Amino acid sequence: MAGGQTNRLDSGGLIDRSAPLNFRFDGKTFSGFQGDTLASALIANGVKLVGRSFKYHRPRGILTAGSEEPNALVELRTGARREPNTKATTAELYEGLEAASQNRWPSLRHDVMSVNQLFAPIFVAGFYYKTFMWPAKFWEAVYEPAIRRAAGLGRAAGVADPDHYDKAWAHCDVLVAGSGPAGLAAALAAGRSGARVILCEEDFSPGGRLLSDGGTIEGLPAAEWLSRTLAELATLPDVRIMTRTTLFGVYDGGTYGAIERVNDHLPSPPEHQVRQRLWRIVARRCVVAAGAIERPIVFAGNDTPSVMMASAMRTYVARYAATPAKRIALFTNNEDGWRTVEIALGAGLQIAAVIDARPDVSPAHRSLASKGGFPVLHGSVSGVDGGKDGVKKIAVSLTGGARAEVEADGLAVSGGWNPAVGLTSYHRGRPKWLDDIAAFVPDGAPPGMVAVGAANGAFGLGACLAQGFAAGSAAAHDAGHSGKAGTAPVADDEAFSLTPLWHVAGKGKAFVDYQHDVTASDIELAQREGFESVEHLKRYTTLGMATDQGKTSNVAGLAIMAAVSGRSIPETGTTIYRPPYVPVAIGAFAGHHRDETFHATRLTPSHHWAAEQGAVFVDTGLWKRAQWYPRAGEKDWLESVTREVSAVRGGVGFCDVSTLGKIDVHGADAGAFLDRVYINTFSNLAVGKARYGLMLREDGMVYDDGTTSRLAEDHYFLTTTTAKAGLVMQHLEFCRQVLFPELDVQLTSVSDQWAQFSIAGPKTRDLLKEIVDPAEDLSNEGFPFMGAREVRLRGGIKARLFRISFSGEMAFEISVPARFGDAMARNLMLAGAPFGVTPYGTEALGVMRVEKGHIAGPELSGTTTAADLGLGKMMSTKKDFIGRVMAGREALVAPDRQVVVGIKPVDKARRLRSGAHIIPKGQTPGPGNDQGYVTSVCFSPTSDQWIGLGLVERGRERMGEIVHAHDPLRGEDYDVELCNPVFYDPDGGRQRG
Amino acid sequence: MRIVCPFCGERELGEFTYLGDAKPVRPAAGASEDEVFDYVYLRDNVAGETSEYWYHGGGCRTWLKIARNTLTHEISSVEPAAGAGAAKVGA
Amino acid sequence: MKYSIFSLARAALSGHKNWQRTWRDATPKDRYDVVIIGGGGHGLATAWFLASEYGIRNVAVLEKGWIGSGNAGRNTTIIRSNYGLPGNTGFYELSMKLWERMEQDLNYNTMVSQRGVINLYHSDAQRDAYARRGNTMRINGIDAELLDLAAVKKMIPFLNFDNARFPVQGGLLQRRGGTARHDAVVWGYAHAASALGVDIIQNCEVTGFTRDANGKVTGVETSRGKISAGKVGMAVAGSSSRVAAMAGLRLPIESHVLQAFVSEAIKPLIPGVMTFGAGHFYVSQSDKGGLVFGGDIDGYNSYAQRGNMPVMEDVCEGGMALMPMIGRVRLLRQWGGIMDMSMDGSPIIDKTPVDGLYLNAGWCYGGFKATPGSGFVFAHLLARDQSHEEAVRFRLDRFRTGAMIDEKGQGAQPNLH
Amino acid sequence: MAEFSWVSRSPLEHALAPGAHGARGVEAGVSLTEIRNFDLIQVMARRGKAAELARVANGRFGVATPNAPTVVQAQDATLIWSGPDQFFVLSKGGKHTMDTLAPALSGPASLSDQSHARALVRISGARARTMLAKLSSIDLHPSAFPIGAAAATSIDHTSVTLWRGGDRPDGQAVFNLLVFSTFAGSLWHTMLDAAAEYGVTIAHSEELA
Repeated sequence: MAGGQTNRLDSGGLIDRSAPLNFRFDGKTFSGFQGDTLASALIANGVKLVGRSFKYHRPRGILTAGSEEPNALVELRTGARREPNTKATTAELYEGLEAASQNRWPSLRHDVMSVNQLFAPIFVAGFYYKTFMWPAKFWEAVYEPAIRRAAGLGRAAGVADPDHYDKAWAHCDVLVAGSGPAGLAAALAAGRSGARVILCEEDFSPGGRLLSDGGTIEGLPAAEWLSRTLAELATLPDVRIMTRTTLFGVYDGGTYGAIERVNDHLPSPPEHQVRQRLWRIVARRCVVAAGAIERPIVFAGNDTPSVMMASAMRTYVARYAATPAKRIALFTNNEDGWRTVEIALGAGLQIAAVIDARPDVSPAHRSLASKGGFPVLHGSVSGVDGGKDGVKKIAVSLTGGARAEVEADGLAVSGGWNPAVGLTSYHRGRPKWLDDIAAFVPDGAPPGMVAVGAANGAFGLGACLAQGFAAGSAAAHDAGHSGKAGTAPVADDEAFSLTPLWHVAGKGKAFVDYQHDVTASDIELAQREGFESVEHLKRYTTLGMATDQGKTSNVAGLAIMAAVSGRSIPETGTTIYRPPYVPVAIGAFAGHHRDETFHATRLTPSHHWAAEQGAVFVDTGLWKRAQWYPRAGEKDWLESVTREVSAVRGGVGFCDVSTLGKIDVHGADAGAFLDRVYINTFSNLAVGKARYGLMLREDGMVYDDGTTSRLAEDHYFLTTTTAKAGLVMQHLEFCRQVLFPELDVQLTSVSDQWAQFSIAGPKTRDLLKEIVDPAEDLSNEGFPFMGAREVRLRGGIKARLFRISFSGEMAFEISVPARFGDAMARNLMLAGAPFGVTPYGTEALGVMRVEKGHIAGPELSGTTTAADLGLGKMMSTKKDFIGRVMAGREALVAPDRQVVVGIKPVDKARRLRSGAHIIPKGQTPGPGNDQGYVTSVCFSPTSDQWIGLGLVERGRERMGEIVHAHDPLRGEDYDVELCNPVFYDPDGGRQRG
Repeated sequence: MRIVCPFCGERELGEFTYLGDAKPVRPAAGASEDEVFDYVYLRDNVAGETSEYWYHGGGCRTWLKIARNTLTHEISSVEPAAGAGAAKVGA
Repeated sequence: MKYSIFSLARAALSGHKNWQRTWRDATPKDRYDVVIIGGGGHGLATAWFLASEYGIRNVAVLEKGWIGSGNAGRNTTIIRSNYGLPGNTGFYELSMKLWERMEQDLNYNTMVSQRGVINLYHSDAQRDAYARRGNTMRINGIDAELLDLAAVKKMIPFLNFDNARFPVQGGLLQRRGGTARHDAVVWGYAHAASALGVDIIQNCEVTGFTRDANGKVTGVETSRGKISAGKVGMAVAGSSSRVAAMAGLRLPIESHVLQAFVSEAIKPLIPGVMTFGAGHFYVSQSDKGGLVFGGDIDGYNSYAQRGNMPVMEDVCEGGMALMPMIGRVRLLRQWGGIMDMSMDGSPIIDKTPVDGLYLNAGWCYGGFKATPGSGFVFAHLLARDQSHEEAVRFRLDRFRTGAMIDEKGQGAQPNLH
Repeated sequence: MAEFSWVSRSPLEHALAPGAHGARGVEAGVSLTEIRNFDLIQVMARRGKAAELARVANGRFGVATPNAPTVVQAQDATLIWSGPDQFFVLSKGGKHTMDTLAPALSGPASLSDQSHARALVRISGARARTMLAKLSSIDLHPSAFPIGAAAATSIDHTSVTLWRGGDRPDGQAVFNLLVFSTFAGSLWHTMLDAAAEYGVTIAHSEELA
């Protein structure tokens, strides 16, 4: 016996006794072995009490040996890596593992919240709906916080998860879920046929029940067949076995979700490795060999620690050489439960009694009982005497009415088996009831999926192998592989006889859903109150909503509901099955999309140059844009921005505007095409000219704007706003491909091809003359306002030059191939040095556009019409275009619409803020006089005050009117004047000069 | 969901953008407000087989017309949408 | 039976054997003054207000499955009245006021919990949009506060403030927002309406309308026989187009799937409702301890009531970006509901062109918070034959006239609302 | 007069640090090499002129143009399928630029210069496929994505062109990835994240093959 491991057998099991491991549970040190789970190690150390229940804080032990565990939940690891609600039954033991019980205070053994048990008569299902209503304000203040504190299970870490996750894709012909005999047979057949196979196994060791149940396959002991089969699968190049990987969901088109616990068996992931990986597996076919889950029988005291599922009991003994009890009683209603007796006897454990609910027990088992010297009692367990430290005595109601008592320190229970119908039902399938096994089995499955073996209700070893092999072979064939699969492995089928038994009447709480403390009487109460639908039952009692998703409780619960409501089980039906099959860490779904890598980042061609200049960057969609360029001594952003604006207005500045969407529009019908997507006309635009365009959605609202230039007869260069670049391309492709296929038009995004800079200010031409080849005529005549053409720059490279202005100044935009963008910025600084050139950011750009009354994002809100924006006259009446008809609807041309207007505070010292509402002067603000709002603001160096644009009812008719800017959020209220939105150079002389 | 693009082959849902029902046809120039209203706003919104526009923007940038069942998400055909929404001459 | 701590204590003494059904299991009568199709929150609330507010008690609510089996039982339980456009603002505040008295109205604890709803902003433009919206709320007498970064840090210190791709800059807070227990809302209305004489008829699917010679709707055909009615109201969001089609109507609505998610139960971690402004993620924590969260719709028409992985991943990415402390918390359950996505993102409560048929539809993913308000104004419409003053803009013909209520500015593209 | 220098800067110049990255002490499983300064021309058939384009291009390049998601290797250019009736011409050394191609192809086709709009990364190594499985949703198994296969697809919600070139002399597969320039740095970091556990060798090159 290993040190302290009082309940460890001296030999046997699949643990590695040469690799002892130390671990701590609730602060106490224990030891176990490599190959243990936390649960098996705790059992080996004689620990029976591991948790407290949700509502009544009842002492709980370990019920199962798998991911269906409702009781043995712990907080695993510490600090930032603390994982609440971790199932001890699936947590692999590693050196230094630390775990703590949860939902108890101050300690697991002495939990003061177990006082809740005293109130149990009141805390029945749904009690909270009937009370806590008075006084009205007390819910949030008193009752709810108390309930919230009491509820919940483990504690989340509360700090950022330090581990990494990633996501990956896999593709295969045949995906197999589960590596028990059926799954292995399926993988073998499919692999031999030449198919690409992925076999997912939740456990860290493949084999499923072969790891604990024994048996003979092809004349070999199960363990030997298993290792031979794994060896053969390893030789097949396209068969991949993924252990520690749970298939949790099935999605459309043969896409499956799986979670791989890559490094959860280590204290922390090795450097550069992830904790877990989310797999999206695309499979032509899927064979579900996910097995079945043994179900409890509901009787009083069935939640006492060391009451355990019979299959779990033998798994601990056979696989882990750990003994949950020394003197075991079995309560079964079926043949399979006896397997636990066989294995326990084989391991030298004592059997106290077998309580068999069936009328008959097989002769073989009778003789086993007499050899083992234990009684076989026909009847049911009606109560358990015991507590925190486990079972002491078991009360038995014998068939015929007599009572008996059995002394034992552990009770194995088998109520039969429920096929794992989750995966097959996730497309809202409803499983069907099979009377002979008294269980639900899959009734159809999502396309391409088939269930085999125990997951399909075939519990015999021979049937599992045969079904798995046949399904694997067929799946490979369906996927186009016809290699020789050979013949299916052969094994005998064990007898399976079962007498359904769900609930044994008795005194004391009999649990259906252990974790949520749902009892048989809660189900009866739900029925009494009309919550008879299984979905109502689930919602009213919370049956099946715990972390085990009802894997051990749902069927028993609905069977009891069926009984009390006088319906059959199939009539009562099941709730909808929902993925994931096991709970999956949220971090895994995110993968590396967190922190700074949450989304991609787009950098402009001059980004690194701007960073060298000390630019402050702002996020604009995915872009990082230079917002302003602070200089030493400037006290705030406003000072920097004001300097940049003044420098442009007084001299020259430049700004990287490469983020604009840019689209090459080619083809003989390019002009005609643009006429249909813009409200104004482009077919008559001369080559070498640019024009501002506005496009609508089909519903008549403005979609986007931008400047489009005609570079050749059949070539336009279209720009979009930064925000809509991708969407406009999509829209134009729709128009081109779907609506107007008769036109010869080709579209290409060239957004990333060109680094584009706006150069603005009265000295723009001086600067350009330095950098543009002297042969190019940049005079007002040679390159007039709205001119556009290719030019050559000094040093030989070609650029596109557009005489357009967003700032209202004499301005050009210049495009160079993107890899020259960095050089362009540096060269503009060089060329502009004599003129005091100033790089400016998006803030200064925004100031100048507001001063100029240009619309931008806040005005292009998707609810404004061209007329609202003051651009109604651009709408051609001579042609059809997208949005034309709907733009004419009565509410869109109503005279009282909110339209763009300029706004300036009457008190010139006052700051104007976006989002303030416009109320007629002298009126009390209310829904009836809320006439609009401020959309964009800036401090205008040229006006020497804050100015803005707004959308205001009948605004254009009201210029000069003093109204009220109402901003209760910021406690501000002040007079503003509605004015012409063009604050700067309204005649436009500067930009044309 | 996986969509078999007629040009690219089978691809992941994330490469595609959904637009909507491919049944409405854009009325020809000169159509009445009522006709255009119907085109822009009213939908059969079928529970079952429908024909829809999807854009393979994350791939070959083709607009596709896809027959899909809105109850099961099963796709029965995918074809280029070229011209599918165009007003027919004289319509 | 009146519910209270005293009745509970009394019942406990008798082993809870004397509780009555929460609502009567009615069999359909031949005729009702009003038949409401849809036993969700909206339908049941409508029935209760018809009975309690307008004295119309000869009312039936017909439910195809079990009451609350549609979106009432699938949503993320958030209540708020933080809308920015005329039509929505006043209506949702009416609804909020009804939430605030619901438990006393219904004698049922629906766990209305006003722990606050905060919409986070991550850019100046977003702040400005929230300022506009918050000011609208204040002008309409609704509570709203614009928080700066420091205030957000103080209120929810566990967000990722330090190395976020899109750092939080502040938030728009409505303290009166919060959550309510969705199923309890359904049961509470059923309980109270049933007590006033409303017949709640489950497992009764409407298969058609009966019409008179003038085309007026005179009743419904159902899986449990014909039922005639003075008026028929539809409250079947998610399936509005299908039911309307039986009356020959096409609607400006598409049905889309919206997924929702819940984590394993954990001890209290998150105070109120939070909405990430730089991705699709919103979250609250239920009284039971689960993080209840969601994001965007999947984006394609669907009646399948289940979604796909890209949105699930997108939502979790948003969650991890906002609060990377939830990385090791496990997602427990994923499900989907059918959303009536309207062409402007706002609901429709109006008479239809078919005489005798009334429409309550188009709730997009905002239906739960509207439950009491929707019931109230729909009852008004059914009782008075004219729109309640807070619902006059929810007209069906607004798409034809252009008077849309488009909060997101996305136009006639339902999957973008 | 100022002296202007027009230094061409790769969009990855800042992000790319030649040498080893990630896991050490193992033979690097992934090799990432950026190819710099190439010419890339998008060629799209004009309406109804796909056949004519194919004919003319065949004459120009001496090979049939790709009409399915594949790459075709011409003597001095790689033709990469990019969509129905369109392809890229990838070359080095000014052999196929806008200036030289436009006269030949602009009758049946529209041409658009994308030389600066993309970064090109070559991915190889024993773990290249494993690493790419974290990024790409398409099936890169040799049976599904043989030498010469190409795909217009997305990685991390970013459009990319991915194709398989000839194997390395050691038999390892080689994948080539064209990504939009302004996304390149971001995707580069994503690739490094995905590859780090296998060990990465990072380099850049002026050679196409």
